Amino acid sequence: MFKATIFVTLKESVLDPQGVAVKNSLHSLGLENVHEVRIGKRLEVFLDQVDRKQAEAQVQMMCEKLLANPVMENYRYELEEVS
Amino acid sequence: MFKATIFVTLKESVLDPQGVAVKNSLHSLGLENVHEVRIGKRLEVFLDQVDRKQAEAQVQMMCEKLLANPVMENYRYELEEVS
Amino acid sequence: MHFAVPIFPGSNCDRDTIHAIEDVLDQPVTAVWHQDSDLKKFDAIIIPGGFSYGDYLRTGALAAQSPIMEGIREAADQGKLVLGICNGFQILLETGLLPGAMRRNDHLQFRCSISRLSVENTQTPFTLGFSQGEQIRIPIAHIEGNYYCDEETLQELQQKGQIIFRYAGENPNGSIDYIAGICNERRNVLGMMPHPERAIFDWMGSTDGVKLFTSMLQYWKENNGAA
Amino acid sequence: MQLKQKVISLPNEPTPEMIREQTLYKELGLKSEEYEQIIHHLKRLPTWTELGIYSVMWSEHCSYKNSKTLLKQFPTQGSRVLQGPGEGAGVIDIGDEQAVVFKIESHNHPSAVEPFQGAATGVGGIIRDVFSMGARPIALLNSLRFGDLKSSARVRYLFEQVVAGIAHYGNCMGIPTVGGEVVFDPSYEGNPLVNAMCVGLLKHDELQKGVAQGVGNPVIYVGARTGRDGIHGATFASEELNETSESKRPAVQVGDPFMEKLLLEACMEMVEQKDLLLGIQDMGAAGLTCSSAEMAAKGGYGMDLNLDLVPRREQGMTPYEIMLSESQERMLLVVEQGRESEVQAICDKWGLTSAVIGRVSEGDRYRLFFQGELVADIPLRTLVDAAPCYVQAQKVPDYYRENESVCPEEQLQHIDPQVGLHQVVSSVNLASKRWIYQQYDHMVQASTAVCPGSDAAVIAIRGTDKALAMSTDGNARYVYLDPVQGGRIAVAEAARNVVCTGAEPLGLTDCLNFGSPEKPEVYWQLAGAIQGMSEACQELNTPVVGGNVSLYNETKGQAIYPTPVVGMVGLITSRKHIMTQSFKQAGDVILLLGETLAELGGSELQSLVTGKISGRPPVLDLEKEKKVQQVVLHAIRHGFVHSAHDLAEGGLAMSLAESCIAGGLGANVTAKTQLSALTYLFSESQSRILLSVPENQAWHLIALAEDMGVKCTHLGEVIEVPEMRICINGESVIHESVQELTRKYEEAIPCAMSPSLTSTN
Ligand SMILES: Nc1ncnc2c1ncn2[C@@H]1O[C@H](COP(=O)(O)OP(=O)(O)O)[C@@H](O)[C@H]1O
Ligand SMILES: [Mg+2]
Repeated sequence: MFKATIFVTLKESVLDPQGVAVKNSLHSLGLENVHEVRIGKRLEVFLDQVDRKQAEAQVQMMCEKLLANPVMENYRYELEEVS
Repeated sequence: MFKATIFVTLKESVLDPQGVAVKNSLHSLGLENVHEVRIGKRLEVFLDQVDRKQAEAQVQMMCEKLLANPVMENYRYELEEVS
Repeated sequence: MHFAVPIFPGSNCDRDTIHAIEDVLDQPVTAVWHQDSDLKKFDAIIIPGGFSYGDYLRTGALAAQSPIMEGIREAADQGKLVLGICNGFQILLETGLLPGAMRRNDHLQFRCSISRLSVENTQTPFTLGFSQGEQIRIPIAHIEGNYYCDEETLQELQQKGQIIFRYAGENPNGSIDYIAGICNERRNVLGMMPHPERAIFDWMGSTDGVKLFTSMLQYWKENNGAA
Repeated sequence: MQLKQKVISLPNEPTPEMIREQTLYKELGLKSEEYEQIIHHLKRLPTWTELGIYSVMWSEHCSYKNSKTLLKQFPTQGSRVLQGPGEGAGVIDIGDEQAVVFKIESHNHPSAVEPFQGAATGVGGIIRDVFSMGARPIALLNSLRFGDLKSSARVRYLFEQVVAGIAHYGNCMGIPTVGGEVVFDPSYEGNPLVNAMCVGLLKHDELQKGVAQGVGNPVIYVGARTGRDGIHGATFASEELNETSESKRPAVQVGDPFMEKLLLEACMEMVEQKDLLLGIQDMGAAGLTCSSAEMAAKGGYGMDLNLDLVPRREQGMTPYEIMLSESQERMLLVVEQGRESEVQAICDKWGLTSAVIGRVSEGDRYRLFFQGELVADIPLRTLVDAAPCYVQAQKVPDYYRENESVCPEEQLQHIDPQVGLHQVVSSVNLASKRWIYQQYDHMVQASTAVCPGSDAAVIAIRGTDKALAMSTDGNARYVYLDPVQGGRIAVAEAARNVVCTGAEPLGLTDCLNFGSPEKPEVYWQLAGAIQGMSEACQELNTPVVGGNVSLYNETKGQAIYPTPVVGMVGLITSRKHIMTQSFKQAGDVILLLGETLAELGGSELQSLVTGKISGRPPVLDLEKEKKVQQVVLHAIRHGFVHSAHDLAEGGLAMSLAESCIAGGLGANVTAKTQLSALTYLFSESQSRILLSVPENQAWHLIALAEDMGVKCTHLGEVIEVPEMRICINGESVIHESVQELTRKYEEAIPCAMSPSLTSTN
């Protein structure tokens, strides 16, 4: 079995309104030295698969087709074998 | 300056409706060997701070007060100095 | 009976709530900006629905940091009535005034419809005008109404009669135990996902929200003389 | 601001000479003649920044260069019209010093690229148009078109995401989304349509205009910071989609409804101060360029802007990028000099960024400064009034001639009416739209008196006994088969829907979604549709007070069906007149107003059975239409009626089914006709309305209809048993349980969408 940890982040130039709101809220908590917050996703996907190559291909495909929106997001992943 | 990368995840015992829905969608994409998906957040917070200890205390505090909800979430973070 | 309706950036049922108090109870009501923490002059507080802070991060989480929450906490401690509707409920959860947390609806979609509820406990200031087990129709409108708490908390809620409204029939969001509204142990703080302010005239499709407001007034009159 | 005389080019941009030599203007969508005209206006070669400004101001989206001459046919005047086309939205008086404000706009191209954000920002844009008039938004509607839902996963993805995007924005803003329409047809496969409409309410003395006036007065920027979002969105929207659109694609605009909610509340506070704002306009398509240039042009002044003062989100932005950015949630204001701090105080309260970025100036120069240099100096009126104007060639398409000889009724006679009923009831085009509207908060603001699902939605106006009815409509199949008839039908149907709720139609806004006007067949469609719409507006006394044109809706050279969408608003004078389509009481008499003819061309049944449409569409007789509407409105206002329902796609069979389903009651119908049962039941003849009336009132109605010269047929009665029984010329042709029909009706879209795709957003 493999566990893929997938990180999906907004592209640089894309507005992250959530990050801005959280930053402002941190400021009002007294943390005025916070000067940027960007919020992304972290997904853990567990795959029944013995072959690493195939696991990799599957993760690639799910990221492209479903998990990340290529128009505005980037993704990367780590793959580790687990029992 | 420090960059904190904070991971917020749902506790094991909490059913994750988004994770379940994504798993089902992956199945209908033909990836029937996916047997679990868990979705969490990944936040990047940039802090104007010279002292590591203080940066750490601040990150700890923002996680506890705001970024994670202790009723259903866990968090952990990594802190690195950046320029 | 003087009501306060706190307004956060992004609140959007504030006007509806104010109108409901005026139309149903004809009592004074004041909109209070979230930066104000002094609520001493009010007898009851209704935290309105909406998308405070855009629902960013977690629903209710950013509003829970506002100065006005101090005043609300104080009012709750003094036994004044605090009602949180929809986003107001979510805010009460995030501040810890009520136990538990909200997740995204199990079907992941926003859901707006008139839901059927059953009134599970009429021994509260908010429901004394209803009859036990009464089935009522009140609109819901939310994407995060999937109530969660751990097993232990759930048992406590059940045992202490803190579950005030349950969805009757379809569970529209996946809430545990069909929970639509809960109160604190002292019964003066109620959080509910359905919107009683949207069910006060026949032309709205239901008038079942009226009794909730009149119950609050009746309770207050009984406890403060008919002021 | 220090005055420099000579316009400079920035080092990292093409020089004016390079632009000319390498014909770089073509990349911005400008033709050589247009480039020559710019040189003529400037009396020199334009810089890259100036060229960018001209290109967006002269794009179809902003200048209507291909449609302007046709749009002139629309009647735009009326005794109640306070503001016709030309501002953010149209304004119509509804009495008691109040007015209704509304407008529809397309966001087709952005939604094709990123459906969730495209739809969301479309909604955000139209809301700003309405509150920039000083009105508080009270309702949202939309009109959507997608490819075939059943056969394409991409279509299901687009549909799901568009609906979620609309819901996201409207719900968060707290504006109820109360109506709309959606049609699935292969012609929209690569080019979905997303049109959004917003309705607002204002007091007469709060009406605002997008105008800059008074030399020296400050120009104030309020709202979100500017990023590199959607640069050339306006030009992009004026081109057809092809493979290279992928690469040309502007950075996706992300909507922030939270920011817009703050902007709305701040603007409402400024409006309440009555004399604070001299002018206000939203930054929509073509961003800062279009809003500032239009405001100055309308005021008859010039304008100086210092781009260093524009709040920015990204570093290193050039003047070109700042001026063309389509970042969302921004407004431009002009106030009297000295009152800047009042604006600032309100913005601070709501946590909004604001900045004085320039001044109104004397004369006609539009001048932009950046880092102390003059980077653009343009005669202002040439941007707004001198945009080119094209009258294209028209050609009657071959298909139109070929359709002359087609007889759709013959094609369909083999269909059993009961089977036909099942088909239309479970067609995704006609079936229940609950899957959509339950995702929209349609009850926020606690004023929704008729929820989505009936002919038109109704919003009660607090503090009065009045209510507003509203609907969006447009059947593109009819327009395709005959643009003039189709254009008339679009307007008439929208009006009829509004009348069925007890409202008098006040006026409309329209969105014209067509293919490339450079194709003579498409231009013929556009011209015909506008002609038909104009005729109907004239006859029904519903002026056009605003609208939007979206051309170049094509993929791979294939145009969509010509799709004019009408957003109609009507006034209900008393809440007790609010009417719905559901049968209310067993024993009520069912009456049909209007005439049924053999008109199955372009019908839903034809499309379902044959997989395409052909022949001629129904003919709309405007005089008959007007009379039918008058009878119904009169009858409703006199309390004769228990339900009223417009006959549209799916004909009599579908309307009867809907009234049964909505009321949970049955109907027993017996009719005599020269037509075949199938034609009678599924014909889509226009100007027909189904009524149910208490038995003792029926004669009132029959007499009223006779007086007005409207055909009125006694069809049968509402029955307690939930069954639809139809007997035609003595033969029972339909006998079906209402539960079964309800199941088919409710499940069609959820089934097509299951399993739903899931986005993690
Ligand atoms: N199809 C149409 N019918 C009537 N008026 C239209 C139509 N299309 C555009 N207009 C009007 O032309 C005016 C100019 O358009 P405009 O520049 O569109 O505003 P916007 O920037 O909001 O699109 C608007 O007031 C609009 O109402
Ligand atoms: Mg506009």
